[in-house]
Amino acid sequence: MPAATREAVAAAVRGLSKRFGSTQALDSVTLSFAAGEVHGLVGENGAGKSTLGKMIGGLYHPDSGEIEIFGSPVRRWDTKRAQDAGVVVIAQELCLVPALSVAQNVFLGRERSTFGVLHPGLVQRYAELEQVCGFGLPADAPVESLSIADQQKVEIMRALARDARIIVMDEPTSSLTADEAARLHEIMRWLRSRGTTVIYVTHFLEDVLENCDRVTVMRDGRVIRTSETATETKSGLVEAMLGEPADVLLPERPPPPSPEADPVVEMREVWSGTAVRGVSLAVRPGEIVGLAGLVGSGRTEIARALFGCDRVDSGEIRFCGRPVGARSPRASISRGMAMIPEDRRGQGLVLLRPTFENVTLPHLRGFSRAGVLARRAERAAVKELIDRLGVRPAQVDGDVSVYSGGNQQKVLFAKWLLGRPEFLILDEPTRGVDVGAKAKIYQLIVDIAASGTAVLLISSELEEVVGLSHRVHLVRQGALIGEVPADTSVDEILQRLFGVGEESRGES
Amino acid sequence: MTASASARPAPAAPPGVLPFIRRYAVLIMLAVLFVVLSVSTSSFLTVTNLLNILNQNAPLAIIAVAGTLVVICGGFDLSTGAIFSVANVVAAWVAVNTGSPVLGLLCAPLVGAALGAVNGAAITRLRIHSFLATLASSLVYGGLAVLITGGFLISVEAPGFTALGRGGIGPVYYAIVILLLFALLAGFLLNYTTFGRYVLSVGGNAEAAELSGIRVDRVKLYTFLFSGLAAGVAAAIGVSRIGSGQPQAGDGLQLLAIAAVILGGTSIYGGVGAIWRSVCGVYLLALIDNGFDILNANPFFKDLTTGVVILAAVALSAASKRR
Amino acid sequence: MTASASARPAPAAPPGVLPFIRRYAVLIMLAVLFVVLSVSTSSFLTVTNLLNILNQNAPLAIIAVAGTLVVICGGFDLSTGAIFSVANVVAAWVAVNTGSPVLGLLCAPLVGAALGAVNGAAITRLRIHSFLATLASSLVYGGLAVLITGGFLISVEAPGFTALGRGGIGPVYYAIVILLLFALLAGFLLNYTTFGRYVLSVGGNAEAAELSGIRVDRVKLYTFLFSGLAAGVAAAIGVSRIGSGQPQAGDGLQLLAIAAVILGGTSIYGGVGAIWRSVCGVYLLALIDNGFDILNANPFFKDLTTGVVILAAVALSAASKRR
Amino acid sequence: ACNSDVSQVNSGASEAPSGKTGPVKIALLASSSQNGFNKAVYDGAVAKAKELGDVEVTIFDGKFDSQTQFNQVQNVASQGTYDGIVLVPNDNVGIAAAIPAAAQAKIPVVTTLFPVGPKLTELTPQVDGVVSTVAADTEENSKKLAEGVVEYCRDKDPCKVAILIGQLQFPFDNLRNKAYRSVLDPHKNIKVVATGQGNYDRDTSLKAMQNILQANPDLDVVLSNADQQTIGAQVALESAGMDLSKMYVTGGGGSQEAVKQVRAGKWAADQIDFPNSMGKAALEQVVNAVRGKPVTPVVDADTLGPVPVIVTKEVLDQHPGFKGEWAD
Ligand SMILES: Nc1ncnc2c1ncn2[C@@H]1O[C@H](COP(=O)(O)OP(=O)(O)OP(=O)(O)O)[C@@H](O)[C@H]1O
Ligand SMILES: Nc1ncnc2c1ncn2[C@@H]1O[C@H](COP(=O)(O)OP(=O)(O)OP(=O)(O)O)[C@@H](O)[C@H]1O
Ligand SMILES: O[C@@H]1[C@@H](O)[C@H](O)OC[C@H]1O
Ligand SMILES: [Mg+2]
Ligand SMILES: [Mg+2]
Repeated sequence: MPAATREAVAAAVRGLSKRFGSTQALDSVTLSFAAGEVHGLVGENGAGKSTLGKMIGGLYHPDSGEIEIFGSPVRRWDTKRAQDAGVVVIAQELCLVPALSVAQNVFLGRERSTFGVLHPGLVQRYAELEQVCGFGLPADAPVESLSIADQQKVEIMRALARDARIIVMDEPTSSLTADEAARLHEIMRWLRSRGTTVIYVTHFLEDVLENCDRVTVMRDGRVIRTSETATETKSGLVEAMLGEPADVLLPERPPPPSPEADPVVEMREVWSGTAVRGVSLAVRPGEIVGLAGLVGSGRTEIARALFGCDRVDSGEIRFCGRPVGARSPRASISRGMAMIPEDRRGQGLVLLRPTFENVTLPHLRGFSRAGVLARRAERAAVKELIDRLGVRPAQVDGDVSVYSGGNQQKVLFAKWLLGRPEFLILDEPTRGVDVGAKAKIYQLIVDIAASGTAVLLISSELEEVVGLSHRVHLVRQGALIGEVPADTSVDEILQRLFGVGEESRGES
Repeated sequence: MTASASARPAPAAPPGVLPFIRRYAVLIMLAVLFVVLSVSTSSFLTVTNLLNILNQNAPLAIIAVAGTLVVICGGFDLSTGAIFSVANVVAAWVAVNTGSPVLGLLCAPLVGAALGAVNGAAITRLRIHSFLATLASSLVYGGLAVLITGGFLISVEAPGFTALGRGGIGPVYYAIVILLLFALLAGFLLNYTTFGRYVLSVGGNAEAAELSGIRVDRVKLYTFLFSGLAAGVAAAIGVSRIGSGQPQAGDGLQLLAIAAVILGGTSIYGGVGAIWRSVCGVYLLALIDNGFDILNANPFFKDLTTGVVILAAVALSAASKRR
Repeated sequence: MTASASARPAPAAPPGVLPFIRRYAVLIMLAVLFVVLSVSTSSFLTVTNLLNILNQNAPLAIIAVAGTLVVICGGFDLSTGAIFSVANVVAAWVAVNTGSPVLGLLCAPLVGAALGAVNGAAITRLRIHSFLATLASSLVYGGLAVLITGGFLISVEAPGFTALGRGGIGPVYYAIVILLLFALLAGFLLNYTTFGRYVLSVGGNAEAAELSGIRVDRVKLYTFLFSGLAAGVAAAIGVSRIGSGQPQAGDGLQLLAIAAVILGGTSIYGGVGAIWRSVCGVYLLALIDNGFDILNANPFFKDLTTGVVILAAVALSAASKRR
Repeated sequence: ACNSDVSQVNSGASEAPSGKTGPVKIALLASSSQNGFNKAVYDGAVAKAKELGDVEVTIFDGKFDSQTQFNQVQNVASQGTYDGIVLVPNDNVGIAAAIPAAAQAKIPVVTTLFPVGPKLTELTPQVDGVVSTVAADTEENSKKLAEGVVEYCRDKDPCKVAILIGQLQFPFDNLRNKAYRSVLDPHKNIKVVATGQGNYDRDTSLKAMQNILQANPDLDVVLSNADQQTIGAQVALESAGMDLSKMYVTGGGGSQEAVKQVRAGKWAADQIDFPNSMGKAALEQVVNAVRGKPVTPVVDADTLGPVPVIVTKEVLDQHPGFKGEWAD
């Protein structure tokens, strides 16, 4: 590790191990992070990246091994001591205080006070920080009123507010759009210029290659290698992560549906609340329709209106040619719709319940007679499905609360594939998912469409939307501002999304 | 009670002694207390005494069994005591005024279920938290019970009225049989039916359940209905045992029932739990009571001991819970 | 990037009548009841009656004020009644045995704070839910109170012992002054200090608080300490008013206090709430009581009315709360 | 001190210029309005009020809570609506602190069932403002009840006694328990094998008795201070196959059910209260105080009814018409 010895070591771990039940999350990890470097940490879902980050940040206690911060070994390590020593973690799962304002969250635990009495001027302090970040979030909005993406920005600002010398960023860009991610990368460079160490956990390998000085690849709780990014390539990293060479290209789209095929689902001039404004769109069997928009543009709200979660104020939704009557998630499901929501843990999974219960939840009527469950049939069906999707661990009664993000996502896919929906809404289906799993999910989406299911795909990764969809609607401020064909360049889409010029209404 | 429920308790069960202790804390405490009492006095380990303990606490256990479903579903039923009161005075009133003990006793579960449904409807329609809703409804129901009796007690002379509470099948009281059936039913509902699965998922994540097409409100309503029904059944046993209905008969039962549920290890946050746990919780508390009476111990120490035992059980179940 | 700045104004009080009603439900109910009582009887709106109402419920209000911090912090203190009992018998005992009424009365808050700290330590060290922990500790404390007195009450003859409870500044009882100070203190703590910020954040999202380097356990412990202190202060007022310490003096206070807190509108889930809400909650319940007494209404209807008023207040605050 | 109190009371009464002449309103502060015993006190008071004419009685619910009752005294004192108070105290000591407010407002207070003030056995009004006590000597009566037990046990050795007491943390129950023991303990043959708390509740007592029987299947005596408790105990005893007529079972309160059981020879004795008569007597005294008429400072509650305070089957046989003054 020449780099680490050459420069001052900010943080080092030696022989770090951590076991959760039967999972060896970390297996004798030895690694060091140089002062003032941006250090990428990559690996499959479940490789142990977050566990490592949390240990450095004092959230988890190691079973064995030691942690050294600026040369001194730590004992009795917790978040408070870690932060006092200048170590801050932006956790992978959003973790903010909902009722407190943006500024209050940002400076939580770092309030200025005299004898415990708060000083005024929080807003002023916030404005200074905002100068650096340029996220443009209002200081006094309660955090619970922000979108997930905006909350992620709050998380980032919170870390910056601590004047940390070591920041662990665990997938900070997972719900940011490309330009926002770029903004964050700028911030990272600025941090590096001030001598701050950034440990950057992400599944976006290009981002690693572009922004990190060094990168460490992890697999199964072990360090595979640490190297200068200049010497790495994307495929080299992928191979190290997966233990085998792999194809990271987008799969072939299924053939487009015939233009005269009747749409499965149609929205006509739908208005809902303040977020959905006169949306009209249609999806045909076997078709993948993408929604591209900036964060907060209303894509999720369009999906929710469609699925019956939110009230529709005016306009019409048609399913299989007929206007739908009662609207509720339940009614939608019984019509053959399904939705994988953007907030996996909050809206998708029942974390306390095992895998198979999560998968069969919407379909229990099919696994019961007179309300009595046919548990064997239920388990068999789930087993088949999780094997097919490659859920790890492949246990029907696995504890989904500790699954890695990618595997949680697969469980959600399994949940809806079990019902063979005619129409599937995917809201950010690959958020936080590793390259290997991502490829599998892409393949899944394509297969689902190929089997005749209509798919509405929402993703902040524009490459994904344009690479998988047959057509893409551009969304701005709750309205569709145009439609672009498959494989339109990301740059062009961005231009149109930001474009100030008048656009012709997207027709469909 | 054994077969009644094998729902997964708390997430995953890694091997080892500590996890075992943590998982079966309430059972371990129960066993320890059982052994201690058995060696302390010869009066404890007798068929009559054990049957008595089971019998005496059967009404409470029935309420706790149903309350388990409410808690697992993320709710709280503070009105079971008041429902017990209403049901027991209605049963007595009907028995006296129709002369039919059977009709009277049958009214109790019906009244219970109806009041439980009212709870459920209020909670889901008005979208208010069940803690406060049932606190309020318990005042309303308690008031009703008093109004029905005019504050007096209604003695039932009708022959046969006491059969349910005092009789049994051989040496086994009906109350025990009913509890057993009730626990089996609830365990079955929880583990082997779609309803149980819905209860678990609504308690675990109501939003995810709703997005999975589950009628969250209806599931919640049914748990409160079931809880009311249980309070009514318990009231039928209670009123028959005593032979008279009185408006304050159920006072305090609700807190004991909830305490037993949580003491058993069912999560106060919903989503996980088991019926057998609550039954163990009830009988853990019952053993302390019984022990004090048969050991002729100074009753001044009873509350203190109960508190210490609860703390021990809970501390055990939380043993070395550390990340 | 400009687009991203759009914050959702959701819970931040959009204009309109409904949100206003929803937000100030408890205040509105209080005002309505106040007006109704004022026009119903001339005995209500007198300085003495109003001062009496304030004075009589000041101990409960003090407990509810501190309990608000506990609830906001995501906890539940079911032991305040028992702490009240211990503190009031200790105060009486010390006053009798040292002959110093001042020393006796000073002991009450100290004992209260100490028992509250024990609660906090048990909850954070053993990692058990405060609901069960304080239920258990309330049994233990209640037992202690009985043991201290041997079941008898301790009459204090020392002159001056009753000054705190019965005296005042001009026509304003000390109890009211203390409540006012206490509420101001708690409100100040909650809104203007780091401690208050931490309480809000621990209750809102304990994990986020922990991630922010806040010592979650310590914050929780302090809220329970504060709650115990409040129960002790309330006990000092209570014991001084009555002139004797008795082991069951605090029975039931804890539930009233929690009911008032939640009735006021502080979230049972923690993270949001306000001190004034709980004070309103206490006095809403107090007005119902007082109304029944001075209107010469049939007390049989009191519980029923209280239940209905609570339901109305809660339903109001949930009015048209739509997803 | 007692004497001076009495004189104060008397002078207070005579000071009132000539007493009130118009309609009189009396507040009856029940220890709980939802309790048969208290209802009987109230009914008695109402009946007496009718008899006197121009008197109205209002019942207050003390919820078995001392603080509540304390507040009620204060409220009544400050409102000026009521002319007098009849009290069934929950907490005979604490409530004393509220009485001065009534005295100040010139509202006379009559206490029933228990005296008010620090001394549990002192019936002469101890507190300024209390004009009359309508009660019996609890300690004396408890001893009398226990003496029946001694009598019954005379030829039995050992004679096993279970005491069923309300709640030991209530001062009067503690007093009763101590009184029982003071009578029983000197007798070597009498063994108090269990002390259960019945909490004035049938179900609680039923449980307690079942448990006690477990350890002591050969019980000879159940000494209970309350009828509600004895009724519960009886269920346990009978379902254990015990013959109550061979045992010595007592109750306390003089409820209709108790009288029936004693007549039937199931219970050996009951300590009788006359709540209805107490209500009448208390109302009479309080109205006298309001009207400026002479007041009797101590009305011995034991003398209010047709039967002596401790009744047995023989005693009741001499009073065939007596039914008991309250139903639980
Ligand atoms: N609290 C926990 N309890 C039990 N198992 C856990 C816990 N946290 C993590 N694990 C397990 O430890 C392993 C490593 O998890 P970790 O979260 O560190 O992975 P990761 O590399 O961050 O994955 P991802 O890319 O999906 O975020 C996984 O198998 C996970 O299931
Ligand atoms: N609960 C709400 N109350 C008020 N406005 C809301 C609410 N939810 C969303 N909005 C508004 O709707 C708009 C769209 O938000 P939405 O989260 O759907 O965007 P999105 O395109 O899906 O972005 P994201 O990547 O955050 O999911 C936002 O401008 C937001 O202000
Ligand atoms: O009912 C009770 C009676 O039995 C007891 O003797 O005294 C108090 C009453 O409330
Ligand atoms: Mg991770
Ligand atoms: Mg979205």
